[in-house]
Amino acid sequence: MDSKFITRGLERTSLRNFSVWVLFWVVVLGFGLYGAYLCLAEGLNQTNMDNRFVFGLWIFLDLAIIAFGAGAFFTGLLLYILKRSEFTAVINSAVVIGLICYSGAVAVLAIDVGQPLRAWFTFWHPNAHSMLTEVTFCISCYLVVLAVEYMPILLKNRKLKERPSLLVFQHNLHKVIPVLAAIGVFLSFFHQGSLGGLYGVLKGRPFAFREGFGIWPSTFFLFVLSAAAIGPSFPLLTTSLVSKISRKKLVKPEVLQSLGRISGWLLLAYVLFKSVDTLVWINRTSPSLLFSPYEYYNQESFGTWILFAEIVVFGLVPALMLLTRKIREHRGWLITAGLLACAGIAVNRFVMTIQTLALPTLPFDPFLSYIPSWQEIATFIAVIAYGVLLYSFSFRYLTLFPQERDLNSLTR
Amino acid sequence: MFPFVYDFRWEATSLIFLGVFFAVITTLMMMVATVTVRSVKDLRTRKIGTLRWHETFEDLPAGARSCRFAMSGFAPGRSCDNFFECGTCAVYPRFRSLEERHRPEDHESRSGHGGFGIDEKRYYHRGHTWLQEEEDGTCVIGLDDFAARLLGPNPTYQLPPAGSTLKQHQPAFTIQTGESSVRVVSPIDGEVLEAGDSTRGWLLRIRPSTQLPHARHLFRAGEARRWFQAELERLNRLVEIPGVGATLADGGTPVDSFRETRPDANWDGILGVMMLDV
Amino acid sequence: MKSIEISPSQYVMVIDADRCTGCGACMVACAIENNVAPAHPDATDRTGVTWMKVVKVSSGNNGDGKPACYLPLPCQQCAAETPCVTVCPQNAVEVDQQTGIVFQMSQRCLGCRYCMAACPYHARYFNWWDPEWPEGMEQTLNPDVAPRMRGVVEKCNFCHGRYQAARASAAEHGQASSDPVTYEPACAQACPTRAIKFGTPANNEQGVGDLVHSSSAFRLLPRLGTEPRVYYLSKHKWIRQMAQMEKETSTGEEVHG
Amino acid sequence: MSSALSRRNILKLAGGSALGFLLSPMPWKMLDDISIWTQNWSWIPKLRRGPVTHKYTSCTLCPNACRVNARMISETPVSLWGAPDPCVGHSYLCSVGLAGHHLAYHPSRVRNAHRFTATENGISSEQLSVEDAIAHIAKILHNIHVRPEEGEFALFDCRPHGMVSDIQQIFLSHVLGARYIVPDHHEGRFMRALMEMTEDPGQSYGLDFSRTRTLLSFGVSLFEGWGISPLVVEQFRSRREEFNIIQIDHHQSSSSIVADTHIAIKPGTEMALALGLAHVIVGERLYDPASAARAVDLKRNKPFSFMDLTRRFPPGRVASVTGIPEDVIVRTAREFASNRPATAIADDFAPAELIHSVWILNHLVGATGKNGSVVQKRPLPQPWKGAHRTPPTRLRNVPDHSLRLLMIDASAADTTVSWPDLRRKMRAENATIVLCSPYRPKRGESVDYLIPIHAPYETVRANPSGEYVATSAFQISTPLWSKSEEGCETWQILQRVVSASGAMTKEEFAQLEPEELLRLQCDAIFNSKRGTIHHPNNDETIPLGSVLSSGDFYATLMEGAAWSDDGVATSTNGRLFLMGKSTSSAQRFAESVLAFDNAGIDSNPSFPLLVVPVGEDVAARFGHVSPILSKIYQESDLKPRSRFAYLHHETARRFKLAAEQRVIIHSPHGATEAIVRCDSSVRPDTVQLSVSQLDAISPTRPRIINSYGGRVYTDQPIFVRIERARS
Repeated sequence: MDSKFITRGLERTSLRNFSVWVLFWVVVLGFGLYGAYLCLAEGLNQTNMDNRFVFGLWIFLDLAIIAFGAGAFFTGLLLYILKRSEFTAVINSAVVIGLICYSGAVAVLAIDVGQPLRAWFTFWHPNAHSMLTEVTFCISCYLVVLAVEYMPILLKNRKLKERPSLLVFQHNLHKVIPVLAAIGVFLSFFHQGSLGGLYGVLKGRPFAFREGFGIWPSTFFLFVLSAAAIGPSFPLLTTSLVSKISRKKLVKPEVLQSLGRISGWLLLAYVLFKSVDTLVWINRTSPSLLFSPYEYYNQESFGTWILFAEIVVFGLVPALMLLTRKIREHRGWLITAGLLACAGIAVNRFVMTIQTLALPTLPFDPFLSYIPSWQEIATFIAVIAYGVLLYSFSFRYLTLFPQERDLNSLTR
Repeated sequence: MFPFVYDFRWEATSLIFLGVFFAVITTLMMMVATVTVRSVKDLRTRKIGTLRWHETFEDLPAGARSCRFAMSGFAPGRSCDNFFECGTCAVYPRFRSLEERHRPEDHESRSGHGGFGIDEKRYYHRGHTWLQEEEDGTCVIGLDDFAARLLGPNPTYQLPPAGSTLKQHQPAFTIQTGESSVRVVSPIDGEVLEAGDSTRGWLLRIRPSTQLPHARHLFRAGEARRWFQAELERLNRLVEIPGVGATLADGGTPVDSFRETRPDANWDGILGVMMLDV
Repeated sequence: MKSIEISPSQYVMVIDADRCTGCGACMVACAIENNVAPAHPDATDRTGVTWMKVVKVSSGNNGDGKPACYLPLPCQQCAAETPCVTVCPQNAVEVDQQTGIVFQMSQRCLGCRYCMAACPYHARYFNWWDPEWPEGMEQTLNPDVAPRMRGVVEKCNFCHGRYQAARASAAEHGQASSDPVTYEPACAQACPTRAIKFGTPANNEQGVGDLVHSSSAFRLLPRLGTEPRVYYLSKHKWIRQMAQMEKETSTGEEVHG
Repeated sequence: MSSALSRRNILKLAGGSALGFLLSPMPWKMLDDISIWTQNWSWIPKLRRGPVTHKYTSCTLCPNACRVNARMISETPVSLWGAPDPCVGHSYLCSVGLAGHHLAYHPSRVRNAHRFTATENGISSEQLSVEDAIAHIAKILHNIHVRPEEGEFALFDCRPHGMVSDIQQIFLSHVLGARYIVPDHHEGRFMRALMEMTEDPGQSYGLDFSRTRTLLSFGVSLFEGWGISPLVVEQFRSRREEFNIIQIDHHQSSSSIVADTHIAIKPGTEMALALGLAHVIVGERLYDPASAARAVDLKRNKPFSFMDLTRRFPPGRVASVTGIPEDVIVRTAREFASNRPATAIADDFAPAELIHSVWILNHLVGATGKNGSVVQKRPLPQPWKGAHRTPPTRLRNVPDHSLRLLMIDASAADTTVSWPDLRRKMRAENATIVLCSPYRPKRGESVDYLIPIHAPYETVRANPSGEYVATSAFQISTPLWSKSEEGCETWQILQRVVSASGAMTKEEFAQLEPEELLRLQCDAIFNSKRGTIHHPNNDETIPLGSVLSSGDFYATLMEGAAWSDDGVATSTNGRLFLMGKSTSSAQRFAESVLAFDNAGIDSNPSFPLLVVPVGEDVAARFGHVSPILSKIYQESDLKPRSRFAYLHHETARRFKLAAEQRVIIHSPHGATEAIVRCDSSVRPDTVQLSVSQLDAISPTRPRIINSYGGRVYTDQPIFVRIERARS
C-alpha cells in the first residue's frame, strides 16, 4: 500500500503490522498528552512538585535526554569536522534521535514552566548571567539546527524527492550540512555545559555547588565531557535496539565498535575528571561552606553507594569494557557497556537534580522525598511515545541507515 | 533583546552573549537563504535532470556503485565517486591503460557468461540497457538479458515519442511489471527517432549526440561479462535465487525468470536497486 | 567571620528569636497586606504561599533550657551574590541598589522556579494554584499590591507597596529621593511581642543599627556568603550555632514549620 | 498592462505584507499585549481604587475588645490593625483579629433563613424568609406557652458577657418559663474564684500587671488567645526586662518558649506544685505577714486546715510527684515570694482545686489588692441596675430532655460547646433548635432553623472590656460597612419571636432598637461622671466631665473612642479565706487535695505515656475564622496537626519509633492512628496529641479553653501506649 513511499531496496514490515505498532504508541501518546494537557490547563498543581522540590521528574528527563541527544552533535563532529566518514552509517539516525530528544525536552520544558505563554520573555529580557538563559538560547537555536539537519533526510523520501523543488532544496541543503554541524557543535558545547552549570553555580545548594574556571563551574565541563562520552554510546544502543526490533542488520559491526571505542576513551577521561572534581568538592568546596560532605550521604535512600555507582559501576567499568577489544567485539558485551555508560549519565543527572533538591540546606530543614504524580509520568511517557513514533515513521519512510541495503537480503 | 526593549542592559556580558546569539542566528539565516537562492537558481537553469541523477547515484547502495575497474580486478573494492561519468573521471585513463597492457584472456567470450547472451557489437550500460550502432549511424536501445529475467514475463513499456531528447543516466522510459514500475535510464545523450517494442529486439531508435567510441562509461563485451557476474552476485545477496549460486560457480545457466523462482521476494525493491531507480 | 558593611541607607530586619511566640500574626498580616490568597483546599506546607513563614526548630537534646524556638523566615534579602538574581533567565528579580530590597517582578516571571532551587532559605513560593478568594472577599484586597496569578514565583519584598507609599508621601513632604524613608512592613507592625524590628541603620528606627552588631545577632547560613539583610537575635548559643551550621549542634534537629 | 494575477504576484504580495508588518509597530504592540494579557487573567481580581481613610472601632471576636484601626478604601476595609487601648495600653491584634474584616465574606456565610429536615439521605435544607422562620418558631413558642408540659423554651448564650447578655437575661425574665443557658466553661472563672475567698461578694477584680515583677503562670496561654494574654503581651512589649515570667507547663508551649523560666511539669500535677510552693513559702517565712495574717492562722494545724494540707507537700515529695527537681521548686518559691509584686495565675478551665491553690499562693505573697497584682475594680455603670434577670443555668445543670425549643446565639465567632451535650438536653420528640448565626452550621451541628444575623463589624455592638482588665471600660464596635444587608442580632430575633408568640408579659422591650440600648448604656456611664475618653484619631484622652451631653458622648464613642474608668481602686481590707468562704467549698477543696494526695497520678505500666492534648488547628475547626488563617493552620507546620503524634526524641528512641512512621495509639478506651513527629519541646514521658485525636481514646470530651489559644483540658488524665502500625 505505502510501498511507493518506502525507499527502494529497504524491506519494511507490512503496513498492517506497522499500523498496529503505530496505533499502540498513538494510544500511549494520547494518554500522555492528556496528562500534559491537565498540567497546562489546571496548572502545575497536577504534579507532585512543591516549593522545596521545585523540579522533579521532568527536569531529570530533560537533562538526561538532552545528554542522550548529544549523539547528534557528536556524530556530526566526527563525520563532518573530523572527517571520520565511516559514521555516515549512523549520522541520519543520530540526527533523528537528536531531534526527538531536543524537541521532546523543549516540549516538556514548556509544560514545566508555570506560564508557558511568557516563555518568550527570556528572549525579550535575557539575563546573560543566568545559565538558564544560555540553555534556553542554545537549545532553541540547536533545535532549529536539528530541524534543518533533519530536512535533507526527510526530503530524500522516495515520494518527496520526486518534486523538483524539494529535490534541489535538499541537494543544496546537503552541501551546507558541515556548516550546520559546526554550529551544532558550538551550540551543544555551550548548552550541554550550561545544563551542568545550572546546578553547579548554585552556591545555595552546597551539594551541587562546584568551583570552576572563570564563570563556569566544573560541572559545566563535566557535562560537556559526559555528553560527548555517551554521544557515541546512545546511537550504539538505539541502533542495536532498532536492529533487534526490525530484525535487520543496519550498520556494519565495525562502525558500532568504533563508536564504542570513542565512547570508552571519553568516558575514561570523564571518570577521571569527575573523580578529581569529587575529591576537590569533598575536601574543599563543601567544607568551605560549612557543609560536611559526609552528611549528604547520611540520608536514608542516598548513601555513598550512589556516588560509588555513578563513578565506578556506571563510569569506570563501562569505560574499561569499551576499551577492551575482546569485549567490544562481542555484540552483547558491547551493548551492555553502552547501557552501563548511559545509565551512568542518567544517574549523574539524577544526582544533580533530584538528590540536590532532596537534601536540606537550612539546618532545621527536613530531608524531602518526592514521588511524581501520574500526570508527570504520563507527560514523560508522552515524550517516549512521541519519540518512538517519530523514529518509527522516519525509519520506515526515510533512509536512516545507508548500509542497511547492502547488509540485508530483500526476501520477505 | 534589543536596545529599544525596556530594561535592556548595556553591560559587557549581555552584549557578548547577544552578539554570539545574533551571529549564530545570522549564520543560520544566511545559510537557509543561500540554500534557497541556489535552489531557485538550479530550478531555473534546468540542471534538474543531472541533479536528480546525482542524487539517485548518491542514494544507490554501495554495491551498486562499484567502479568498473573494481570488477575487472584493477581497483579492488573501489567505489565510483563520479556518478558513472567515466568520460570525466580522473582515474579512468590510468586504469584503462593498465587494463590494455594486461588485457585478460577472453576465454569465456564465445557464448554469454552464465547464460546471459552478450553481443560483441553491443555496449552495455549499468542500468541494464544496451546500445547498438546501426549502419545508418543511428543507435538502438534495448534491455539486456539480465533485465529481462528480472522483469519476468510480459512487461509493458511506456516509451517516449519520437523527437524526445534523452539524457545520459536520466530516465528514458518506464517499464511496468506486476505492481512495480521502474524507470530505465538512458545509456547516452540523444534524440528518439522511433519507438520499437520487444518483438523487434529493441525499444528505441535514437540519434546519439556523441560518437559511441567516446562513450567511455559503457561496457564492451568483455567487461560486461564480469559486470553481469558481479550483478548476479549482488542479486544473490539481495535474494537467494535457487540454483543460481551453484550454477555460477561452474558456469551453469541461470533460470529464465528470477522472479518465478522466488515469488516471495521484494521484487519491486530488487528491480529498483538493480536498475538504478531508487 | 568577615562580613560586608551594610549600607546605612539600606533596610534591615532584625528578628528576636527569643521573643517569638509562634503566634503567626506576622504570617496573616503579611498575606493580607500582600494580597496572598487563602490556601487552596489541597495546599500543604510544601505548596502554600507564605511570604513570611514561621518555623518551629527543635534543638534535639542540647537546648540548654530551651528545647525549641520559633524562627520567622521572610526572604533574607541577600546583599551579596544574591542567589536568585543571577539565575533568573529573564531579569524578573532585581535588587534595588538604594534600599537593598530584592524585588520579584511576578509579572515577568515565567515560572521556571530556578530561583527557588537557588535560594538556600526556601523563601520563594510558587503559585501552584490560581489565587482564589471567597466571593466578595476580593473587595478587601490591598489596593497597593497587585495580585499574582498561577504559575509565577513570588516572595517577601519587605512590603514594597508600603515602601512605595512611604516614598510617595516623603516626596510630598519635600524629602529628597535619595534619603531613606521610614516605614514598617506588615509583619513588623503586626508582631504582638515586637520580635520583628525594621529600619535603616542610618535612621536607626527601632535601633536596628545597634542590634545587628550585638553579640546575640546572627544570620542564617552566613558561610554561603549571601550576606542576608535579615538578622536574628538570640541569647541561646545553640540557636546561634544551629543557624550558622556550626558543627556542635548540627545533628538531631527536627522541624515543624 | 496586464491585470492577470499570477501566483508569483500573490507570493510577492504576501512576502511584502509580511515584511511590512514586521516593520510596523504592530508586532511589538502585540508582544506588549500578550505580556499584559498573560499577566492578567480575567479571574484574577481587579483592585479597588479610591482614597485611603481610617476608621476606628473595636473587635468583638473575643471579650478582650481590642481597639481596631481599619484601613478603608472607598467604604470597604482592606486591613485591620491594632489601635492604642487606653485601658490595657496595647495596640496590636492577634492573627484572628487581623483578618476580622474577612468574616463578612466567609465562605459559609448565609443570607437567608433555612429550615433543615432530616431525611433518609441526610439533612435537606430549604430556604425561607426570615419572617416565615420567625412565624414558625413563634408558633412553637406559643404552643409551649399554652402547653408547658411539652417542654421548656431556652436561649443558649455561647458567650455570656457584656450588655447583650444582660439584655437577653432581662428580656427572658419577661417570657414565661424561659431559661437562659450558658456554657459550662467560660471566661472569668479564675477571677470569680477569688470571690469565694474574699469577704465582700459584690466586688469585681482585675489584673494589674503594670508593675508586676514576677508572673507565675500555671499553664496559661500567655501570648495567644484571649483572656489574660493582652495584659501579659503588653508588659512583654513595654518592659520585657523587668517582667519575669515563670511558666509551668507540661510541654514547651508558645508561652514557655519565650518565658524567662519554663518549668516542665508532669501533666496533672500542677496543684501539687502550687501547694509545694506554698509549703516552701510558709516554711521559709517568705509570705507577706499582713496578708497572711488576714488569710489564715499559720499556727494551727488541725486536720483539713491549710497548714495540714500544705504539710503534705514538702519539696522532696512534690519533686517526685511533678518530676521537677527539688531545688527548682525551692528556687521558684523563693523567687515568687521575694520578687514582688508577684502574681500567680491559672486557666479558667483548669480544675477547681488548682485555681484554688493558685489563689492561695497569691494571698500568701499579698498579691490581692495591690497595684501590680490583683486589684479591685469598679463595675461598669449599668442602665438596668435593678431590673429583673433570668438567672443563668449552666448547660450541664439543665435537666436532660427538658427543652422543647432552643435558640442559640452564635454571634460569638467561636462556639466550643459540645453539640452532643446540647442535643441531650432536648426532648426526644418535637424538639426544635434555632441557630442564630451569620454562618451555616458546621458539620455535626444538627439544627432545625438557621436565622442569619450580622457578621462581626457589620453591625453596631456594645463592647465592654474583658474580665481581667484592671479598669472597667466601654466602647462601641461600630460597623465598618456603612450599608449592611438584612440580618440583625440574636436578641432582636428573640424579640420578634416572643412578640409574635404572645408569650411576652411586658411590652417594654418589644420595640427597642440596638441604638437605643446603646444610648441607655451611654447615659448610665455619662451620668456616673467617672472616667476618661480616649480618642484614637488624635490619641488624646479627655475626662468624661468635659463632654457636654450624653449625646455627644454617644457620638464620640460611635467615632471609635473608648471610655475607661478612673484609676484602679486597690484596697481590700476584709478577711481572706484561704480554704474558701463557705464550709462546703473548704471541704470540697480539702477533699480533692487529700484524694490527690492518696492516689497521686500514676500510670498503668501497659499504658506508659501520658497524653498532652493540644489545640492544634482548633481555630480553624471550631471557630469561624478568616480563610486566610490557612496560612498558619494549613500552609505551615507551625501549629500541631491532627494527624501527628508528637514525641520527644528520647521517647521515640525508647519505643523504637522513627519520625514519619505510622503508629497506632492505644488507650484503655480505644485506639487512633497517627504519624510520629519528633519534637524536643515535648516532655519525654508524654505524647502530644491534638483534640480531634482524643475522641477515639478518651471517655470524656476535652475542654478547649478558647478557640484561638487552643489550650485543652481533659477531665481525667489519658494514658496510652504506642505501637508501630502494621504496613
